[in-house]
Amino acid sequence: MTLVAVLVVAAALIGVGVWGVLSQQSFVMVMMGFELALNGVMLAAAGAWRFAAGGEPKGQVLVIVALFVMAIEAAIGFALVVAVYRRRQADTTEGIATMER
Amino acid sequence: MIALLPLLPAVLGVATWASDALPSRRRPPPSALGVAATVGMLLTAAIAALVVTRDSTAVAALGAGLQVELALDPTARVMALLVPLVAAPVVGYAAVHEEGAGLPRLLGMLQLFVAAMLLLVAAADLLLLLVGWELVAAASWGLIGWEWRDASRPARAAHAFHATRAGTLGLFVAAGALFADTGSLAFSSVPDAGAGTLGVVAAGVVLAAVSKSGQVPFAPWLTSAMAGPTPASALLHSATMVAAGAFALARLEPLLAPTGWFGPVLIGIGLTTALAGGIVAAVRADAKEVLAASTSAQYGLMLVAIGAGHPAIAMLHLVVHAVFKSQLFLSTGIAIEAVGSRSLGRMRLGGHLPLAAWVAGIGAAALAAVPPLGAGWTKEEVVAAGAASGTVVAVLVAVAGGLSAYYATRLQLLAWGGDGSGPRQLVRRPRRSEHAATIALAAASLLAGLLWVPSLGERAITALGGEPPTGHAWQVVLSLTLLALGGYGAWVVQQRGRIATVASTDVGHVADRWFGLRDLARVAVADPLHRSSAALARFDDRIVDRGVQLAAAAAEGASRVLRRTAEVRVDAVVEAVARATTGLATIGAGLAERGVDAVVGGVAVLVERAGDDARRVQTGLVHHQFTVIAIGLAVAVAAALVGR
Amino acid sequence: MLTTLVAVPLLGAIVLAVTPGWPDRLVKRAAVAVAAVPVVLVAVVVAGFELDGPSFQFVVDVDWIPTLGVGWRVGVDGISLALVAVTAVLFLAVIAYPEDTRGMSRQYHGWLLFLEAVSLGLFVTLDLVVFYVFFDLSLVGMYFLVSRWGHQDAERAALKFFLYTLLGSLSLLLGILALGLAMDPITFDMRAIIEAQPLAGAAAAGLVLLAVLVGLGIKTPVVPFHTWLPAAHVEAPATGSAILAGVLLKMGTYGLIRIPLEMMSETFQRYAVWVAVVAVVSILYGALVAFGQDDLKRRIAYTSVNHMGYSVLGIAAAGGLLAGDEAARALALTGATVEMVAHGLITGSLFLLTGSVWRRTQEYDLDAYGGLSSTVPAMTTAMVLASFASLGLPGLIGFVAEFQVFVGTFAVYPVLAAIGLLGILVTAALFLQLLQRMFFGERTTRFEDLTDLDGTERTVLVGLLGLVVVLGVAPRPMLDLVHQATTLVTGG
Amino acid sequence: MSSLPLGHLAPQIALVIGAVATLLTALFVSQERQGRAAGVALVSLAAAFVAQVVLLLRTEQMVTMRGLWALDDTTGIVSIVVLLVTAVVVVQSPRWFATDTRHGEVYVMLLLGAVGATVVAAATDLNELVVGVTLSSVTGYVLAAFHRDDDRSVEAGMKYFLIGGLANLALLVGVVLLFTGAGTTQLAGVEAGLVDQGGWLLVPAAVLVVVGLAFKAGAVPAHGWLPDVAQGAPAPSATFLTVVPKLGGFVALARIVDVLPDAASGWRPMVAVLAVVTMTLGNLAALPQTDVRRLLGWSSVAQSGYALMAVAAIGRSEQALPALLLFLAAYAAGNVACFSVVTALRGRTDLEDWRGLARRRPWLATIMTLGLLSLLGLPPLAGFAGKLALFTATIDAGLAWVAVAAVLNTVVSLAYYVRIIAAMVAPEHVPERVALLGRAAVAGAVAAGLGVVAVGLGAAAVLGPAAGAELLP
Amino acid sequence: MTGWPVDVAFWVLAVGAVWFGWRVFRTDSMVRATFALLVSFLDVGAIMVLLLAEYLGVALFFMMAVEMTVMAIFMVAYMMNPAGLNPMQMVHQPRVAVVVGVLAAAGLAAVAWFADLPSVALVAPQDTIRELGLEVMGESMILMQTAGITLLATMIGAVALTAAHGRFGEATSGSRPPRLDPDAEPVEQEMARPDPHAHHGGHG
Repeated sequence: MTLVAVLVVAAALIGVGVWGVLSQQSFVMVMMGFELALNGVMLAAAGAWRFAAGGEPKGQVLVIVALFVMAIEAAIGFALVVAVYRRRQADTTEGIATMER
Repeated sequence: MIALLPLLPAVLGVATWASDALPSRRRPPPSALGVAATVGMLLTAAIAALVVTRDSTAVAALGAGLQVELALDPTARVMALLVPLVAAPVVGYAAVHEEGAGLPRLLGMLQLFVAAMLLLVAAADLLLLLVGWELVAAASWGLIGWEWRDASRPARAAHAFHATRAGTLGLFVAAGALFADTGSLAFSSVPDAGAGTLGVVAAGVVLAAVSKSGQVPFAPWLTSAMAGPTPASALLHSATMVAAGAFALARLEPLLAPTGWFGPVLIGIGLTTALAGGIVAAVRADAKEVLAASTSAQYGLMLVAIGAGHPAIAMLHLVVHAVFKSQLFLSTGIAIEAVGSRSLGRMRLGGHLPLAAWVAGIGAAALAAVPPLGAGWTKEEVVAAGAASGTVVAVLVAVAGGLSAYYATRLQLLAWGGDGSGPRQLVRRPRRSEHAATIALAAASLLAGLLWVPSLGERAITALGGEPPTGHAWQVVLSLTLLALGGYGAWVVQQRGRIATVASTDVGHVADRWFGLRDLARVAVADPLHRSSAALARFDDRIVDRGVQLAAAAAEGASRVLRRTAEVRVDAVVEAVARATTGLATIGAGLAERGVDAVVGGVAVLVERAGDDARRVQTGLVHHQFTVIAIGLAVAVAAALVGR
Repeated sequence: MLTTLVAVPLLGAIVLAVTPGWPDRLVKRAAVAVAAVPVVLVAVVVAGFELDGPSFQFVVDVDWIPTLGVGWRVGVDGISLALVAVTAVLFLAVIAYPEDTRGMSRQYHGWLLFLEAVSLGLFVTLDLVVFYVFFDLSLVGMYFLVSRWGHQDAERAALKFFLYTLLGSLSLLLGILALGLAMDPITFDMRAIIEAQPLAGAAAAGLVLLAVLVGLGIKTPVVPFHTWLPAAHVEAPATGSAILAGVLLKMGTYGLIRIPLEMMSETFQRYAVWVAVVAVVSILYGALVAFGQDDLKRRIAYTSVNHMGYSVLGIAAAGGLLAGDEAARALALTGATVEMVAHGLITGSLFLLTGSVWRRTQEYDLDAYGGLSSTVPAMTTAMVLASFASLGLPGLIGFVAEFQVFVGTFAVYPVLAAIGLLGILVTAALFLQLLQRMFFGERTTRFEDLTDLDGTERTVLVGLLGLVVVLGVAPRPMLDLVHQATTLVTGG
Repeated sequence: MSSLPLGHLAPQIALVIGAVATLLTALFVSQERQGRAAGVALVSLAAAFVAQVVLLLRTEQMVTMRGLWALDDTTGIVSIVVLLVTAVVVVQSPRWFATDTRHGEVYVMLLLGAVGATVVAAATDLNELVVGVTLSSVTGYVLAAFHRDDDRSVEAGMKYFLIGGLANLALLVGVVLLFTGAGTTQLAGVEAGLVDQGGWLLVPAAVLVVVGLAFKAGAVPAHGWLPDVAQGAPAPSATFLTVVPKLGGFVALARIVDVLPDAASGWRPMVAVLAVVTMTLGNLAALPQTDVRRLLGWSSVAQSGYALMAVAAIGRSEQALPALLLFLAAYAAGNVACFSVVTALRGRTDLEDWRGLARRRPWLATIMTLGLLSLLGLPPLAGFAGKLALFTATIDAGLAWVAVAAVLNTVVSLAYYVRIIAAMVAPEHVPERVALLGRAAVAGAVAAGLGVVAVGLGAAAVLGPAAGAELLP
Repeated sequence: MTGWPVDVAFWVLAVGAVWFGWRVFRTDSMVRATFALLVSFLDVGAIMVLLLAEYLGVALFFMMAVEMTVMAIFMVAYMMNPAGLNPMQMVHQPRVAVVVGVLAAAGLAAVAWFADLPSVALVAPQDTIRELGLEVMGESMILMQTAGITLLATMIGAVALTAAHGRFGEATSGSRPPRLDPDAEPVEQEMARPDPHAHHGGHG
């Protein structure tokens, strides 16, 4: 278990997440993509804290921050999904393209 | 004092002209105007006399390191006296001859004409010379185009103006060169100039003078100038406009002769013009144009004299020519008015207007340079002077003299010949004052005959700062023979009754068109100018729209092609780039021939299209935004790596 | 003093802009009154100007953005003073001149006064940034003037003018910034920069010069940057054209004197010959194209290209050498400046005349006219006089300028000067032909009953053309004023 | 463990307290009186303003809050601008949201959003920065989508959120990379820790952080939300969102690139390229718009591009930071002027509806014109001073080519700015009736208009302190 | 904790995390997707424990367990096709997405591989949690405050956006822009809505 190993795994998670974000139509699935990617971010941060920063506490804080961002985005995201769905019965990105150009 | 010389006639002229603006009842009658003008001219002459005796000069700084100077050298003194004296009868004549609308304008312009000429005469530096030069031209433009209702006249006036202004450029160059070298424009500083500068100055002055004096190749404008009213022509040909050229050369000859080529060139031009003009005058059917051509010829003789190093003689010839030529014009004017046409074929008024005929005869004789008239003497002197620089010259001058005898005789015979047999209705009979004017001038011509008195002749020449040429008997004999031949020839032809129709023969035809000089001017200058300017104008307009349209079309086409192939919306990014480059290429290609504005217009269009593309990137679909961000990241990485 | 000069019309403009409900005639009177003030002030300044004094006089210096070395600095030397004078006079004339204001008299005169303030400010400022400020504002004013009171296609023409000249002014801005940054500490004080010659020998100097030249060249305009000019002129109201040609174009040539010639003399000297070539091309091209126009206004518009060419030629000649031929170069520069004044007065009156023609006939096509001189003698006289002045007849101010330019240039670029001379031949041809087509020959039945110039038009034109004659016959005072500066500039 | 100098956070604290107070007011007054919440908000803004001014003038520049918070002139100036803009928005909001049953929450969001922006601007610690970004983003999403009964509003909010999600992800990844390399999250430490790092880490880190913050700054490639928000969000929110987050974002950007080794990370050319792309894309896209609000949205993308020029010059020219601050202030003035006019005209946005407006509403038309010309950068308005400083800094930093690109872009931008002006002064057409949103809204617009002129003429007042401003640590 | 068991555990968990992460987007039921995501999280949490960040790991466990449950419920409540009764794919621009995803992963992996990252061993392995506590309550106090405010804002915002019924009745009514002309007839939003054909956001 080395830093490189951890980071590579994190990279994989992020990549998968990004793939999801770009390929999914449903808002919620897109948000899952974000979360998966942030998942990778947390892993990377933890790895860095462990192997590269000699346990610098701010590294743990960084992980918490990522977690925090994830939670916030999930919350506000769901709120928006609800608002959009209520107003427009739309749950995919294609559903909200009335303002183009 | 000397400043008054140009100022007085100028003021008078403006006043006269202004009287036109007065309400009709308070407007002075033509006679009053005429008298006033004549008196004004005589007054000017008096001032000139004073200036000459007092030998007054004036210098004024213009600022910017420029200064102007008025001064009279012997040559100029003669002109200063001559111009108003000739002008006096002419304006008087004009007042009666050209009554009717616009007379004040005519008289006013005539006096301004004189004023400009006097300024030119009194100028002692290139700047003032140039000023007078242009003003004279402008005044003549106004005079020639006086009857503006006939569209052709302003056009001819413009012809005259352009022809002489082309020469004026010479003066600009001369001034520039002189100032660059010596930092001054005064004649007096010419000797300080280096050889190169001197050459440029001389060339400039010659160009200006040749164009002004109606020499080859500019001669034709003189004929155009005939569109003006008779008095105007009379003045223009005798003492003012045309005289300016010969005068300037005569005055500057001592300064410019050192170039070496100055004399020969003048002689060459002078002789050519004298002969060519003579032939033209010999075939023309229009009375005034005959005189016009003869003017060219006569000034040709003066140039010869100057070129031969005898400006004094040239000036004398100029004086006598001024006198008889103005008189001839006035007489011819009478004839024209009498028959209501300028065509010689319609005149033959001898029997009907004997007095006018006799007076005109004197003028004609002078033109033919018949002794004992002054003109004869001056011509002989020219021959003698020419001989100094080669027998050929002398001979050719004599031939030219013969020609002048021929066309003078022809003119006289055609205009005033005839025995008045058969009743004839004259359009208009000459007034007494018109006779008075002509007679006065004729008298002056006769008076000039005194020059034959050797002592007087010599005195005149030396008074002008020249020394008399040593003539030889054979020259006199030759020229007189040729003269007689010319006169006789004219008479013979007239007897054959073909004299009026010479112009219809081929050779005559060619000569009539100034040996193609006029066509040359048109083909070589006027037409190209018009065509090029029209073409350029079109070019300048077209490049705007054409460029825009073309770029637009190209960009549009490119975009259509690309759009058809564009399935995936995100490709719009690529698409935009591709199209932008395509458009740019189009513009770039079009640039070469389509000029600058294609860029402006093209870019405008391109920008517009690019605008659409930029919007197309914004499809309103979020996942495309995601892709854009991804691409952006890639671009950023690339930029960072490249720029690192 | 100079600040007041700028402030008065500006205040006038603001007052007109913000206070509604004026009767039109009152607006006109007020505007004329306001515009008269600068003329008086200029007279005072001219009177107080010491010919043997320092280069810049009546100097005021107040900080604006000290950290960038920008400030409100004003002052005049002979060159700018001459331009200030002609600007003030021309604006008075234009504002007094009748024009169809389309029921927006207040705004119309407001914009005119605004433009006057801007133009005066541009000529009196001694700070490059402020110079640029006014340079830009002139575009705004002219844009509104053209787009709101212009002819049918005005909007497009105005936009083209705005776009094109804004490009120029921004390019100029880059050059200005480069100059200011080269100073240490950074300042845009013209006097300081002239003193320091900051870019002398710098590597980028050539590029900076290029930026500046392009900027000023577009404004002047010189070929090939002239294409905005005819469009703008044809669509603009006559008064707008008069201002555009009479004042705004001068900003280009004035800048040419101030920035390249004075602040980058060494660099400019290296490229001056090319500037001269461009100038000669402009002279000939402008004249020829003008000759080819059948549209009265376009024809006059193109002569501007030609005349500004003379001015540029003179400037190039003045900068063509760093030392030697001082007298000639000073003469050329004086000529260039006088040409600006002359062109302002002459072309100003010409355009005003076209305005009078348009208001009477709604027709710019020369072929539609003919024989007018019998119906409108006064207009004819004015037009003839203005035309001859424009083609450089001695005794009128145009000749003074052209003679000096050519004689002065001859010392530096004899060949170019000689070629350029051909321009005055074509100019003569095109103006005589114009007169002939409009006023002489058979009278066209279409304009049987034209009314001649009215009182105001006469007074204004008499004023302008009077100056043309007076300054042409007795140029001494003007020349002394200008020459004081030009000798200093050319190191004579 | 000594106590924290909370006084240094007085403005933020005032705002938070204000937010709570506003919320309570909103909860307990009737819907008709919801406007009072605005009053409360204004009071707290005023308090924060005073506190901020005092801080700016009284305290010397320092990093406080244990290295998390930069108490420097940069923070001060930006915060003041933020507060003023927020005030204008608050003044304009009541009538706009009058019919909304959750009227009061708007002000809470505005105040907290302002806090977020200042946090972003002041953060000297990557963690703090990320949290600040989140705060400002969250409030932004809500404000954008606040018209729950309006298609475009919710759509704008959702897009804003989705794009923000990806951008913040990028930011976080970048932050993690920086932490990996430097072993700390404090900028001072980062600067020290990265000195001997190679391009393999620095380039991606720099790119990701810059792109992540580009979302806040409304710059390419994360610009996509701007036009939608400008067009779809409630007009007051649009006013707020097109300006306030940017202010924070740009300062944060400046702070971060300042501590990155530019040679190894190549951030300078990268930012320069992004600047050019941003301004070009924004201008080109704005050209064909016929919807005034969307047009302004694109124009503010372009403006971000100009601002990036200053960021690219950071560290090469001491003019850069003052230029950035001045330009941001000028941009804020101009953009707020335009949007506030739109708001005062009840969100009138179709260009056709603007024809002949100058005749009916000369004053608002004048303010609009001033705003547009200021955005264009015409003297003597705010935008000119900003661009002048900007060009100066860019050329000074040896990035003349960027300045040239900016010049060309400015010329292009003229075309669409003038389109609006031309429509307003179109002489032939006069609308029969142009309703206003009410006195307060107009007052807000007038204030903004004055701001445009004031910043232009008083540029020195901004540049004065800005000249002394330096990026801490 | 070191030694080969740890490595084995790590790799197992790592592969699990990635595999389930991938499954998230491959199932045709959102609920399944949710739980796949949850598993992925739990794996990462476990890895964190291996990394001696016990607190974080545990925190992750609980948070995600809760959040994912919420999400699952949410799915059933709001989303079409709950529980993947009728299998379906809802994707667009798949090619682009794959390319970008792969590039992202590869790029970051490359960074991990090639960058010479510092390696500083854990100073105090035993009391990482204590350090975290000190940090959070001390150095990063303000950070936590800000986070708290952010949470507040999120709550208020979320409520404002979602709650169906507000203090003054139906929450969304009247939440729209003012009309250009207040006195004119109220225009129904549907009329104002641009026609759906206007956007050609074709699936890539």
